[in-house]
Amino acid sequence: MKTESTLEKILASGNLAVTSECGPPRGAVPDKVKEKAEMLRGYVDAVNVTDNQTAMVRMSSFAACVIIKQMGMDPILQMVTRDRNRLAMQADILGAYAHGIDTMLCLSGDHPHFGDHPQAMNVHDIDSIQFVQMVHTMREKGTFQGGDDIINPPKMFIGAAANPFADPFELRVARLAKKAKAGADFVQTQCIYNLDKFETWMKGVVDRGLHEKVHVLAGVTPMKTAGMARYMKNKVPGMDVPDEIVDRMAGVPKEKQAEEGIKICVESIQRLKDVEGVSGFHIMAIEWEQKVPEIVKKAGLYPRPEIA
Amino acid sequence: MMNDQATMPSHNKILVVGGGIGGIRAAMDLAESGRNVVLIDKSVSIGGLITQLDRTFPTNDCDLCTLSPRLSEGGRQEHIDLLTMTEVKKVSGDVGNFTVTLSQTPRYIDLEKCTACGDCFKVFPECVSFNPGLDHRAPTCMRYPQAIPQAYAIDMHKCQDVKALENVCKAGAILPQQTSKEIELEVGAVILCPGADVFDPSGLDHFEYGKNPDVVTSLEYERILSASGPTQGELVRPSDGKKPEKIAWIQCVGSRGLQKGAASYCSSACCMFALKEAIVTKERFQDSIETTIFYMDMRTFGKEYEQYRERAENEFHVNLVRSRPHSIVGDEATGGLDITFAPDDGSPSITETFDMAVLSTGFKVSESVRKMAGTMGIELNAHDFAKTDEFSPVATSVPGIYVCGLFEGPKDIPETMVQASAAACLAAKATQPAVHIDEDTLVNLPERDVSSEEPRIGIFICDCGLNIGGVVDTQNLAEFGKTLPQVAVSQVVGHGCSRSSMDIIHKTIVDEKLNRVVIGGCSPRTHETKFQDLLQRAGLNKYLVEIANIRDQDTWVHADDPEAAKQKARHLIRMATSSVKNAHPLIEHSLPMHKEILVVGGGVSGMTTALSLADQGFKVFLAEKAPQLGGLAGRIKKTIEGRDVPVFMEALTQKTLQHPGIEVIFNAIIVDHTGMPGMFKTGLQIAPQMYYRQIEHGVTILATGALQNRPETFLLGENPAVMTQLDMDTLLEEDLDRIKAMRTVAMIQCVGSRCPENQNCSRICCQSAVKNALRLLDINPDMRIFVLYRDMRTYGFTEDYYLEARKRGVIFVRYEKDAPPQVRPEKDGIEVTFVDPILGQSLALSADCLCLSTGLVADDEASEDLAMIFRLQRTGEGFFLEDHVKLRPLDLSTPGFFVAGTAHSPKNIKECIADAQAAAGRAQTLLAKNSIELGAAVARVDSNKCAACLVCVRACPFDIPFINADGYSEIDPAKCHGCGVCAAECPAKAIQLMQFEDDQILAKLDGLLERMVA
Amino acid sequence: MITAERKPLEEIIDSVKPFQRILLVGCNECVTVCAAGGRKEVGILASALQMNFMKAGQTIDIKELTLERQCDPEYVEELSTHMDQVDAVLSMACGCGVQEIARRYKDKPVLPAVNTKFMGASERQGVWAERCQGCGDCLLGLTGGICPIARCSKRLLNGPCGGSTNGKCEISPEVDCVWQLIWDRLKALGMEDRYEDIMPAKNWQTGRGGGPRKIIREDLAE
Amino acid sequence: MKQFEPVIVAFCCHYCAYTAADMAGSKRLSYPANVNIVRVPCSGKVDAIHLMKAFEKGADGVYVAGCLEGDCHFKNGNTKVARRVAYVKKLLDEIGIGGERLEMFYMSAGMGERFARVATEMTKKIRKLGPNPTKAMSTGNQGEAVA
Repeated sequence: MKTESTLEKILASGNLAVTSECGPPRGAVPDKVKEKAEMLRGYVDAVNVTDNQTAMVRMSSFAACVIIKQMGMDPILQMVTRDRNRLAMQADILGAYAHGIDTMLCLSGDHPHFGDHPQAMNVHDIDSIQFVQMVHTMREKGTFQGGDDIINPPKMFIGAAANPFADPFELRVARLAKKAKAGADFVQTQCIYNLDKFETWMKGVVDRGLHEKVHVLAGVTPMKTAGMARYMKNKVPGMDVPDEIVDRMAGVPKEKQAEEGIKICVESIQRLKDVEGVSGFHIMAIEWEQKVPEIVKKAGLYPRPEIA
Repeated sequence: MMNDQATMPSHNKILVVGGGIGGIRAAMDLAESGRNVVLIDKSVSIGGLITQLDRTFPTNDCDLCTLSPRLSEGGRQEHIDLLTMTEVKKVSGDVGNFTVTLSQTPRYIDLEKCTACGDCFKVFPECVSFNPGLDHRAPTCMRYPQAIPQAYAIDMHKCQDVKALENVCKAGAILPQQTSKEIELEVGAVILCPGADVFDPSGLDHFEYGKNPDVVTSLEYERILSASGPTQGELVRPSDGKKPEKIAWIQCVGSRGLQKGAASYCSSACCMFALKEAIVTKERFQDSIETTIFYMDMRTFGKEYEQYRERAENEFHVNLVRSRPHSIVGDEATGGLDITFAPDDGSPSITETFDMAVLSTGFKVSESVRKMAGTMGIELNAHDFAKTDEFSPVATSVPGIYVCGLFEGPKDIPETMVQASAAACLAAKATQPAVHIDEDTLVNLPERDVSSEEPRIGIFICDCGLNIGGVVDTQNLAEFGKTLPQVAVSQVVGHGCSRSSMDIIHKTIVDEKLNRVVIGGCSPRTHETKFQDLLQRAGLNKYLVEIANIRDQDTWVHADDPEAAKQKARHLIRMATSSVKNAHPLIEHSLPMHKEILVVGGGVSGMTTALSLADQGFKVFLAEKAPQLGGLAGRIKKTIEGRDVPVFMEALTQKTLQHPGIEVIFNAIIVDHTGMPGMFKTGLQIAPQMYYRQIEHGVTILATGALQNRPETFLLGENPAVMTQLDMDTLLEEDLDRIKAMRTVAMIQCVGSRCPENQNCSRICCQSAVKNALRLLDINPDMRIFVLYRDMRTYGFTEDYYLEARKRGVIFVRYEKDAPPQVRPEKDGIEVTFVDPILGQSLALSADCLCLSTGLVADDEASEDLAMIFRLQRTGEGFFLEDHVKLRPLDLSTPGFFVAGTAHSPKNIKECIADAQAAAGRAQTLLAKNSIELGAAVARVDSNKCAACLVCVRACPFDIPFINADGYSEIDPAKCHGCGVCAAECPAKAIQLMQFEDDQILAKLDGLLERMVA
Repeated sequence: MITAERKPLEEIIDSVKPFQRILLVGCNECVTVCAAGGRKEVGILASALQMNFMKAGQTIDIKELTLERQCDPEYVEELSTHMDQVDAVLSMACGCGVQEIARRYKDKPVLPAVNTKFMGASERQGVWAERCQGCGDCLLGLTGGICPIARCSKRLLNGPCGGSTNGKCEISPEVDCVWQLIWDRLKALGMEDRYEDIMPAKNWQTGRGGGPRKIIREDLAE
Repeated sequence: MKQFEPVIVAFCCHYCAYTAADMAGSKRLSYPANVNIVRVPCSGKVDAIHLMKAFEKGADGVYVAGCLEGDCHFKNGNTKVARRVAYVKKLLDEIGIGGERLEMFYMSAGMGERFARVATEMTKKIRKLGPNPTKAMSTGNQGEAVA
C-alpha cells in the first residue's frame, strides 16, 4: 500500500469503489457539513469535498474535510491550482495530512469568470498535471517541489479529474496517460451521459493499459428535471448530454422527472459496471445528497464492503 | 493664328462649313483627333442658332454658359483655322483632294488689332447691325457676349464718315479699304453643317405676325427671355412694355403642312422648345403668369423628354391644349390677342384672350444653302435637305462630303451633336492626322514659381447673366471679397467663362502678380478645367485656383430667398478664399495610351462603331454575349423607307467578321474592370467553358442595345391574333397569305411606354406602326386599318409617311391615357373597344389581327451589371446616363466610356448608325493622344511621419500603397486613383491627398465657421 | 507590438479638469499602429476635449504634439521647450511613454489618456489580439509556436482543461482554446508525441515573478 | 427673437452627392441655405478629424453624402466613411454634443430631389436640436455664423 487511504484499500481489494461529494456551505456553518456527510455514511467509501466549486467562495475544503474526518468518515480533499500558488498548496497538504486526511483530488478549477468573483486574479502558478506531479514527489521523494526535504512527508492517495468528453477528443486518452505518468492513482470522470462515447474513450484507455496504472471512477449525476438536462447539454462546457436523455426526461410528467433521473443514473451504473477498466463510481448528486443512498442501493452497490 | 494656312499641310485638312454648334463639335472632334480644320461661317462670329437660345432643356441651363467653354476651346484649338464672314464659292476634285474656293466679305476690322473695346460702336451705332429680330437698340455686332472671334465688324455702307470712324479706333484696327477676298484651299473632306432658317410666318395673315408686335416667333421669344437679349432678360410685352400675364404658344407653324407655304415634314424640335419656354417663363413668374400651348401631337420623343412634359404639366402647370387655333386677332380695346380655336372634343370654337402669342416656327433650308449644295453637286431630298441614306446617315451623295445637323433634317441639339461627331469620324477617315502640336508650349506663359511668395488672392465673381446677378448683388459680393485677408483683387467679371472675361482675368493675374485665384461662378464640375487652363496660360500652376459654386449651389437653389443667397454666397467665397491660401503648385503625371478599343455589344451599333474605328487602323475587341452578331436589328426586315435590313445586316456582319482589325469575342460576359481612360483592363468570361480572359484597352464603347418590350397586356402571348409590330414586320415578309386573309387590323400605340412602368416614349413605335400599315396596304389594299394612338410622333420626314397612311385610308383614332382601348378574344379574331374622342362614345371593332406598338425597354439586367462593373450612372428606365444631355450625348460621365445605339435610348436603325459612327469619332479624340494625362490629385506619403502601420495598404480599394525598401509606405502617383481613403485612415496623418489636403479642407471650415459678423 | 485603447473620454476629461494648459503628446510607434495614440487620435482627442470645455463656456489650451517614440529620452527631450507653457501633460503613449515623461519632467503632472493592454498582433484591419506575456523564458518551440501562457485562460502548460468545446475556451465561444490550436499545429508538424512529455512547473522568475526586469547589454551599455 | 438658423456642413463626394447638388441646382429645387457643401473626391476621404473639427469650429450639424451603396466610384469609400461617422457619433454623445447632429446619407448623381430633401430634413432636425452646445455659453454666437 502506498498510503493509508481507505479508497486505495477498496480499489486494491478489487471491489467497485463508490465515492460521492459534498459541497461545503457558503458560511461558517459546520452543521451543514455534518448534515450532508451524515446522509452518505455507510453508502460511500469516501466523500469528495469541493474547493470553491464553480469559483464561488465556500468554506475551505481543508476545514470541511477536517470536520468529516472527525465524524469518522473518509474525506477526499479537493484542491484547485486557481486560488493558490505552489507554496500555499504544499502548506495545506501538510496541514491536511496532519489531520489524517490521506486522499486528495488535484484540479485546475473552474475559471473565476463563472464565479462570484469574476474580478479575481487566477493564480495558476502550476497546472493540474504539475500539481499531481508535485504531490507525488512529496510522497515518493519526500521533497517539496522546490527540492528541500520534508520532515514526515505526507502520503497522499492522489486523484485527478478526467473529462472523456471534452475536445479535442483524440487528446483525452493521452491526457489521462499524462496524469498517470505524473503520478495519479485514480481519476474521477466528468458526469457520463453519453455512454457510447465514454466506452470509446475507455477502450482507448484499456488499449494503452492505463487502467492498470490508474483507477477510473466513472462519474454519474442524477438529473432532477428535463430543464437541468437541457441546461447541462447546452450550458456546461465539456459536458456531453445526448438528446435521447433530454427527450427521455422531457417525456415524463414534471412530478415524475426526478424519479426518471434517478432511473437513468442507476441504469448508467448498471451498464458501466461491465465496462472494462471501470473500477468504481463517483456519484455527484449536487445539492441532492439524500438521493445517493437510494442510487447506491438500486445500483446494487450496497452494502459497502467492510475493510479493516 | 487666324487666316494663317502656312502651318497646315493640305492633305490632312478638312473644311467645316457652318460654325453652329454642330460645326464646332465636328471641328473640335477633328482637331482633338489630330486633324487640321478650316471652320468657316458666313456670319461675323460663330455659334449659330444656339447662341440665340436663352436656356435649353432639360436642365434649363443658360446655353451661353454651357456652350461658351466649347466656343473658346474652339478658338483655342491650334488645329482649327477659323474664317468668319466666309462662304463656299466652288468645290472641285473628289474625296481625299478637293479644291475649294472660299470668298470672305470684308469685316473692315483687323482681327489681330481689334480689342473689342466698343468705342467704334458707341460713336457709330448705325454702322453695326444686329438682327435675329426684335432688336430695338443694336447693342453691338457681337451677337452675344462670348462671341468668337472677339472683334467687331463694320457695315461700311451704313457709315457716313469713314475718316471719323477710323479715328475713333485707338487700336487702328479699322480697315476701310479692306475688300472681299477669295481663298483657295486643298482639303481631304468637307463637312456641311450650315444649319437652317426658321419659317417666316409674316405671310400668314390669320396670325397677324409682323402686324401685331405681341405675336412673336419662338426664337424671338428666346431673345426676350435671354439675359443678353434686347430686354436684358426682362419679360415684357413688345407693344407696351407691360409684363404679360397670359402667353399662348402655337405649334407647327410652318410645319406639318398646316399653313400656306408650310413644309410637310415635322420640325421635331418645336414641341420641346415650346415646353421649355413655357417652363422657363413659369420659373420666372410662378403663378403670376399663365402659359398655354396649342398643339396637335405633343412630340416629346427624345430621351426622358416625356418626363419633361410630365413636369411641365404637373409641376409647372403649363396648359396643354390639343387644338390648332385658326386665328389670332389683336383686340384694340384690351390690347390683348383673341385666339380662336376648336377643342378636339368636337365642342364648338372658343375665343380666349392672351397678352402674347408665340409661334413655334419650324425649320427650313435657306436659299443660300440650297445654292451652295447645288455648286457642290449634292443631291437634295424633296424638302431641299441633303439626301442621305438610312444606312449611312451623314454621307451626302458626293463621296467625301458629309452633312450634319439641321441641313440633314430637322432635329434637336443632341442629335445634331451626334451627327457632327459622326461626320467628323467619317471625314477623319479621308485624311491623315497632322503632326501633333503640344498646345501648352504654344499658348502658355512659363509657369511662375510662387512658393516663396505670400498669397496674393484674386477673386473674380461671375454674374452669369441673371443666373447669379439676378439673385445676388455681385458688386456687393466683390466688395465683401476685398475685406478678406490676403485678397489683392476682387471684382465682378460678367460671364466669367466668356472670352472677354477670361482675358480680363488673365490680364489681372499678370498685372497684379496674383498667385492664387478664386472664381465665384458655376460648378467646378463643368468649369474647373477651363479656369485651370486659364491660370496655366497666365503662368500660374493650374492648381492654384478654387471655384466657389455660387450658381448651381446658391443662386439657383435660393432664388426664393435673396438674403439667404447673399449670405451663402459670402460663405462660399470666404470658404474658397481661405482654402486657396493653402493650395500649392502640383505636377501632373502621364502614362502611355493603349490604343485598343473594347466595344460591348454586336448589334448594328456595335458593328458599325467597331468598323469605323478599325477602318482607321485601331485594334477593336468586339464582345458579344450571344453566339452570333446582329442584335435587335438582326430581327428587323424592312425600314420605313423600304430598305432591306437583312441584306444590309448580312453585309455588315461579314465585314465585321472579316476585318483584320476587329476581334469578335462571342458568348462573352464582362466580369470585372479596372484602370483609367487609356489603360483599362476588362475581364471577360467566355461560354461555354467560361474561361477567363482579360483585355487591355484605351476606351470602352457600350453598344449593348435594348430589348423589345413585351408587356403581358392586350392578350399578347395569349392570343395568336395579337402580336407586336416587330412580329408583324416578320409576318409581312414570311406569311403573305395570312396577311392577304386579314380584313381588319387594329394597332395600339404606347403599349408599355409612357406608362407608370415605363415613363419613356419609345420613339420608334409610331413610325413602325405607319411603316407596317403601309406595307399591309401594299399587300392588301382594301384592308381596314385602325391605329389607336395617344400622340402620333412621326417626327422629321417620317411625317410624310403618316400623311400618306392617312391618305391611303388608315384610320387614326386617339385615346386618352386613362381610357385605353379594351380587347376581348373573339373566334378567329379580337374585339377592340375604344372611345372615339369626337363622338365621345365608345366603339367596338372586330380585328383579324391586333398589332401592339410595344417599343423598346432597356435591357435592365445587362445594363445594371455593366453599370455596376464599369461604375456608370443609369437613368430611371435603366438606359446609360450621358455626361451632358445636350452637348455630350454619347460621352458617359466616366471618362473613356461612350454609349451608342439603343443602350442610350430607343432609336431607329439610321439613328443607331449615326450614334455608332459618332461614338467612334468621340473615341478617336481620346485615342489620338499618345499619353494619358493623370490629374495631380494623388495621395502623397510623408516618410518622416509614416509608421509603416499598413493601414493604407489594407485600406486602399485598388491595392496601390506598399511598404517600400526604406520601410515606409509608398504610393505610385501614376496608379493612385485619388480617392483619399488612405489619407483619411492613416493613424499617423502621414498621407495627404493633393488638392484636397487637410489644411485646405479645414481652411474651408474656418472660412465658413469663422465667427464674424458679415 | 504593445497595444492600447483610448480611455473613456469622461475619465480623461476628469483627469484634465484641474489644468488650464495641456500638452497632448502622441507616440508614432505601437500606439499609432494600433490606432490608439497616433497623430490622428491626438487630433480627435484634442478636438473632443476642446468641445467638451467650450460647452461649459470654458476654454482649455491644448498643444498637440506627436513624438517619434515616447519611451526614449532623446525624443522625450523634444518636449522640454514646451514644458514651461503647460500645466500638465496628457500622454497617448503606452505606460512606458507616460513614465518616461514623468521621469524626465519631475514637476509636471503626466496623465495617461490610453489604457495599455497587451503585447499582440493585428489579426486584420482594426483587430488586435494578445500573443505574449513576456514570461522571459519562451517555450514556443515546444508548443508549435503558439503560446499557452498568453492564450490559455488558465495558463495550462500540459493540455486542455475539461472545458474545451469545439475548439473554443470554456470562458467564451469567442475565445479559441489555445490547446486545440497547439494540438492541430503539432499534428500538422507531426509532433504529436511531444504532447505527452510533461511540461514541468514553470519558473516564473524570468517573468514578473522575478520583480521588475532589466536588460543590460554590456557591449552596448555605457 | 428670430428663429435659430443652424450652420450645416455637408461633405459631398464629387461623383454622386456633389453632382446631385448641382442637379438640384439645374432643376431649381430650393432647399435651406443653411447647408454648405465641401467637395471631396470620395466620401471615403472624409476623416474623423474633419467631422470633429467641423463641430469644434461651431457647425451645428454635419453630414457626409456619398454614392449609393455599391455604387462608390472608388469601390467602398462610402461604406468606410459610414463606419467613421458611426464612430464619431459615439464620441459626440460622450462629450454631450449629441451624435444625432452628425449623419451619413447616400445618393446617386441623378438624385437632385433627394439632395434637396436631405438638406431640408437635416436643417429641420438641427433647428429642433438648437445650436451646437459649444456655442451655447459663449454669448450671441447663435445666428451669427449664419449672418
